[in-house]
Amino acid sequence: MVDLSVDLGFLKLKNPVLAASGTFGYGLEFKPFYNLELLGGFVVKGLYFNPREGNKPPRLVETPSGLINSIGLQGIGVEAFCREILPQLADLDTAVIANVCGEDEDEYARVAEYLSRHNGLAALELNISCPNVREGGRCPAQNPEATYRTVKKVKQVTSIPVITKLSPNVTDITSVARAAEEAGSQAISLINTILALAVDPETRRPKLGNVMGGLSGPAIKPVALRMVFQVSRAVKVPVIGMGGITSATDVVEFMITGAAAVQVGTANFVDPDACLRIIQGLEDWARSHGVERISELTGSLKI
Amino acid sequence: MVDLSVDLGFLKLKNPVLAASGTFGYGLEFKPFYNLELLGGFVVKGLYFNPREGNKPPRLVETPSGLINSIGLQGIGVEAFCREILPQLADLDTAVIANVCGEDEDEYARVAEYLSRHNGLAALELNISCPNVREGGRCPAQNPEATYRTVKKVKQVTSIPVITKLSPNVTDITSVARAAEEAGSQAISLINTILALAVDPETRRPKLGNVMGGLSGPAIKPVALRMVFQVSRAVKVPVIGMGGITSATDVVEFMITGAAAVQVGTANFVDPDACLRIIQGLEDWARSHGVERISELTGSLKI
Amino acid sequence: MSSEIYNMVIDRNARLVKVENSGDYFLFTFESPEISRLARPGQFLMVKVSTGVQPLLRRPISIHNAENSILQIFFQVAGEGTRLLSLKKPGDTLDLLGPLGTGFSIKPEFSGRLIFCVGGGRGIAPLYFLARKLNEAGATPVIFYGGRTAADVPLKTHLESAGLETLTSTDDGSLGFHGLVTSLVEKELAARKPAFLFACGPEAMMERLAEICQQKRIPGEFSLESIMGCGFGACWGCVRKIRRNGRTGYLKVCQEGPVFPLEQIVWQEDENG
Amino acid sequence: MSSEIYNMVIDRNARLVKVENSGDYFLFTFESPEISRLARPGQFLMVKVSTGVQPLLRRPISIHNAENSILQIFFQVAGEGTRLLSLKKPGDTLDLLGPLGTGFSIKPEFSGRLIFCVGGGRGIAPLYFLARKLNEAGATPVIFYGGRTAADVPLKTHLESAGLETLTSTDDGSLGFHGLVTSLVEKELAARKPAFLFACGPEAMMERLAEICQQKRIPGEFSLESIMGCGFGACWGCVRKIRRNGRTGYLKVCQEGPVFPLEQIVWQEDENG
Ligand SMILES: Cc1cc2nc3c(=O)[nH]c(=O)nc-3n(C[C@H](O)[C@H](O)[C@H](O)COP(=O)(O)OP(=O)(O)OC[C@H]3O[C@@H](n4cnc5c(N)ncnc54)[C@H](O)[C@@H]3O)c2cc1C
Ligand SMILES: Cc1cc2nc3c(=O)[nH]c(=O)nc-3n(C[C@H](O)[C@H](O)[C@H](O)COP(=O)(O)OP(=O)(O)OC[C@H]3O[C@@H](n4cnc5c(N)ncnc54)[C@H](O)[C@@H]3O)c2cc1C
Ligand SMILES: Cc1cc2nc3c(=O)[nH]c(=O)nc-3n(C[C@H](O)[C@H](O)[C@H](O)COP(=O)(O)O)c2cc1C
Ligand SMILES: Cc1cc2nc3c(=O)[nH]c(=O)nc-3n(C[C@H](O)[C@H](O)[C@H](O)COP(=O)(O)O)c2cc1C
Ligand code: FES
Ligand code: FES
Repeated sequence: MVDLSVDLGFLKLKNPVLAASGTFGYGLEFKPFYNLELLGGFVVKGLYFNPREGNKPPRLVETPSGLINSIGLQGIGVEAFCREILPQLADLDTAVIANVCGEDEDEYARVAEYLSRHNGLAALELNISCPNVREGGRCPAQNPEATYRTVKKVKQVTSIPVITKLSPNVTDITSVARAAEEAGSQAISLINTILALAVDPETRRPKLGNVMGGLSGPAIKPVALRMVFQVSRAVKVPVIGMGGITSATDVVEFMITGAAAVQVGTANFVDPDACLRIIQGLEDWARSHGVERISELTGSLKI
Repeated sequence: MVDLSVDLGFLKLKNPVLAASGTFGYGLEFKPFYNLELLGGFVVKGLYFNPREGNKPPRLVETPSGLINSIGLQGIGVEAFCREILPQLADLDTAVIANVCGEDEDEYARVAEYLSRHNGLAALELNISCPNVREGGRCPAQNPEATYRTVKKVKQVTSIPVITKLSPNVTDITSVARAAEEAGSQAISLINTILALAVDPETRRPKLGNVMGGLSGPAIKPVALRMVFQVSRAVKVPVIGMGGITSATDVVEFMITGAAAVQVGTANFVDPDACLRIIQGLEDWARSHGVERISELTGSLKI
Repeated sequence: MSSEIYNMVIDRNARLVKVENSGDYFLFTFESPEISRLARPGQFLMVKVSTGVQPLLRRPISIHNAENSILQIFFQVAGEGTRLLSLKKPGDTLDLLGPLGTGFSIKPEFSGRLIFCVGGGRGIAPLYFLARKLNEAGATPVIFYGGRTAADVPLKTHLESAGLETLTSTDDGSLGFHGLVTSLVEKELAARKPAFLFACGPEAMMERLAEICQQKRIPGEFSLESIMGCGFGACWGCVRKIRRNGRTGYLKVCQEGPVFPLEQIVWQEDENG
Repeated sequence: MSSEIYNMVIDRNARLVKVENSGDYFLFTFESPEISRLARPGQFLMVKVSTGVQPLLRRPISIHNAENSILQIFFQVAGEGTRLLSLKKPGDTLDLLGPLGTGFSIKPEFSGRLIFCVGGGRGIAPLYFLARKLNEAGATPVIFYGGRTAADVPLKTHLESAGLETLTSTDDGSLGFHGLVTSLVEKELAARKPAFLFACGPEAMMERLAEICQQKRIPGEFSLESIMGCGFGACWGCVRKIRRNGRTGYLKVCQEGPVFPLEQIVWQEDENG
């Protein structure tokens, strides 16, 4: 028997595989495909305080081995989430994580505070790294001070553990990670999407209604691994790695590189049961490689 | 007849297609495949003052639609280049551009100064953006001040036009581009490779001898286009775009987005005559789209 | 979440049993009993076109027919994904996700009534299944099938031999009515008026049809296309602006559509304007 | 730059005329007159395995034989690229770049002498062409062909029926000598000593052979593998540490090799140590 569980300190997961925010709806969308309780957990779609329209379509464009999206966090807002969705998720025996968004530092705190009044959330993931909402793709995670302030404000209003999600669109990801850690973030998750552009040569227009968008999928895996490598050596809190994971060996690579757990994003679109397949694959991999506890992999990279 | 020529101000090119540094050897390697004079031009492999060993192998790893390299600028040094190679290139009726490297700001100036004593170079491209030589992938192009200083020093010792090549591994590429422009750079080229990591799950070792490397190829095209978009709106000097170009329509996309010319890198490895094919394809594209002068494309993106 | 969403299946072993081809167009016949059983006209599949990561996403393709455990799709090669799909051979197994989306409404009151089904180009794909079911429901479907040139209406005889009244048009007059399919519909409307109009095709065709329907007060449902990430409501990538219950907002084409009542559709030109 | 580098060609229309297969191993026969004419033993091709960008790079594959405008390669499926290659069918055209690299040295003084050619697994690939040419040069080649198990020595009869003396070994004893091919070479050396030894195979095999050759003072040339970006000297990606003319440095395997005199090779373990 392989022990797939991982312990993040503030949270014990059945297995290291979480579904990533924005690629797993509110979780319910995946119920037709498998029992959600088989997951390590899942992160729901980004939540602002109020409902949001999202960006103008087209919102998706494929690129070589990748996908650019500019959804722009269309969503129902935190009140409707707590009223309509959370009750359906709260009793699930898996880690349900909310993805907290904000137009400014105060909104992050307001959303976190509102969520904290409800039961059923294992953690809050602060999405300070979405490239799709502000002009020019800017976000708090591009600046250590803004990161520190945002995390600090949220920590003051919630007792739910906080994960801070970082942006790859930075010169030095370690300084942002350290700022989040100092402000009390109990884990770091990364990477969010890479700011990108696609152009239609026929119409001479951007292919996305919102001009720029965020690149995800296998194309970005080497960049994500590099950042997990850098961040896991810079902070003491656990790192949750993501970016282009489509298989169990991808998970093994992220864990070896330094991730305590992982998230699977774009792959959920291609195979609705991708997470399940990956968890099963991980168990097979561990067995065939004589690994008894999957958590042993974390940070085992030999340099 | 389509007019493929483009005018960079300091340099008129037959066509907008240059071969990118480090992917075209010293040019001579491609002579067996076609007449180099058909190119807009080419940039030779990065030159330090002294010969360099380069990094420990393995130096290459393929990733989805991409390639990570950590060549580490193995090369013959500027003296041998001027003695043995440049005389074979100097008479070519095409733009021959040297790629100038340095361990520190002074070395850039020394290399540029040495090159300036010789004939045959149409421009110097300052490679302040190689992720493969310093610890942790750092480079001057990650900092506007270091960029300014380096370009300035080089400008003081040479009368050959200077192109500054930027790194994508930054939070805000426009500030670096503006610093280079202010220091007198006559053009900006971008992007160099994205810092990346690949791990072998079996050996638990990095797949590259030098641990991290630079990601190139189609996988990075959307990121390159985004940065060309941002930089071409931030500076007045011409922008030379690159990153994942494999076809004539890729060139069209870069030009529409804001590039005055382009460079083709990794594609040269796959098809030794890639540049030639792309130039021919560009002419066909222009003809079938009623474009009489290819330079009209530059910056024609409709937002 | 609506309950029909639970009626979707991943069939990793849909066996391709027959490939018919005419120019750019392909008619594939699969054995896929579960999806076939669940399918209703207007629903679609998400088809995996590669075994690797390039192209990354599945491709949305309408269900052309579903009958006795077989499932048919009809598609046109439009790019790399459909090109890869077109290379599949009988005996290959494909990975299909479906049936997805809401489908066309076949209402009891259609019985004994005339129904127009208008398809442009590859938009004909879902109309065969629809017309067949309309027939079964006692209605009288008439198919309008337009294309640029004769090569773009390859399903003509296929439709006719199924006993469906099929009026064709080509922009260049090489087959059937000379002109746009919308003009053919207008011409026909002078003679007979349907109780309902279904349509699937290029945006411009459907926008024009919507005008015609509004003028003549013909109710209808149109099947829309949009670029899809998942096909089952998880990505919010496929939205279109829809006017529903007095509110205008972005609704998911994959889940709330692809079929929408024509009066709910906000045409893209208006949206950009 | 050496002059032989000009003797390379991109053949975009190399027609695959025959596919022979045994387990993981494939023997492909192409019609590729120009490359065939230029090819010498030990040289290799860069083979395009996909039409898209995934996998991005060509794959280096040795020339197994070149004769009368035909060109053969022998390869083992090792990953995605060779898997895609293995799916090609007779009649398909492939895009080949070659011949590349320096090749084995067939010296006049080999005439009348005994030459050992040692191949492990897929490393057998270049040795058939080599042995054939050694024969033509009047030498007496003996092929040593080792694999893990009988399934890994599929070319045995192919070699024998070409009249080449072939000694086989398998790690599990399922065919030929029971043990490593290096042990078989040692055993044979007790009986007869060759004038030269050529080798191609796994690193560990070649390193052990190098020791044996040095002990017994047998000169030799070994064909090395390394991950290649371009195959023609443009990327500096394929380097190995080589000791040549008293200097040790990184030389390009694609251009200065893949064949190196055994005394020049710095083995990777030493390099890491
Ligand atoms: C619900 C639905 C049902 C469909 N049913 C059919 C069908 O039955 N038969 C058929 O031939 N086609 C159908 N399509 C269209 C089909 O999905 C696209 O032609 C296909 O996805 C293009 O993929 P590609 O890789 O071949 O081309 P790409 O290279 O991806 O694109 C080629 C061109 O098509 C456009 N395009 C890409 N994806 C879509 C999309 N989802 N919708 C509209 N345009 C797109 C691109 O912008 C580009 O201009 C349907 C689309 C939807 C949304
Ligand atoms: C000069 C030369 C000649 C060769 N001749 C032959 C031949 O005749 N027959 C044959 O079967 N193989 C030959 N090879 C090896 C062949 O090139 C690799 O097996 C192939 O590139 C693997 O590609 P892939 O996509 O199938 O596997 P990948 O998924 O790319 O790799 C599978 C495994 O092989 C390793 N690998 C990848 N590329 C190489 C490489 N270039 N060299 C060594 N290991 C590699 C990877 O690290 C990985 O462990 C030769 C290699 C070289 C350098
Ligand atoms: C369509 C889409 C929507 C996303 N929405 C969110 C979101 O709401 N909040 C968030 O933190 N990340 C969001 N992301 C980013 C992913 O969670 C993840 O960080 C990224 O896609 C990289 O992982 P992947 O390559 O596995 O997809 C979104 C990604 C995609 C593709
Ligand atoms: C193997 C390799 C070596 C490179 N060496 C250099 C170099 O010496 N100097 C430089 O400025 N850029 C170098 N680059 C970066 C390329 O010039 C180019 O900026 C990058 O690869 C992106 O373009 P591409 O995707 O078309 O390859 C190198 C790239 C590769 C793949
Ligand atoms: S395609 Fe993903 S929500 Fe519709
Ligand atoms: S493979 Fe590119 S230099 Fe050898």
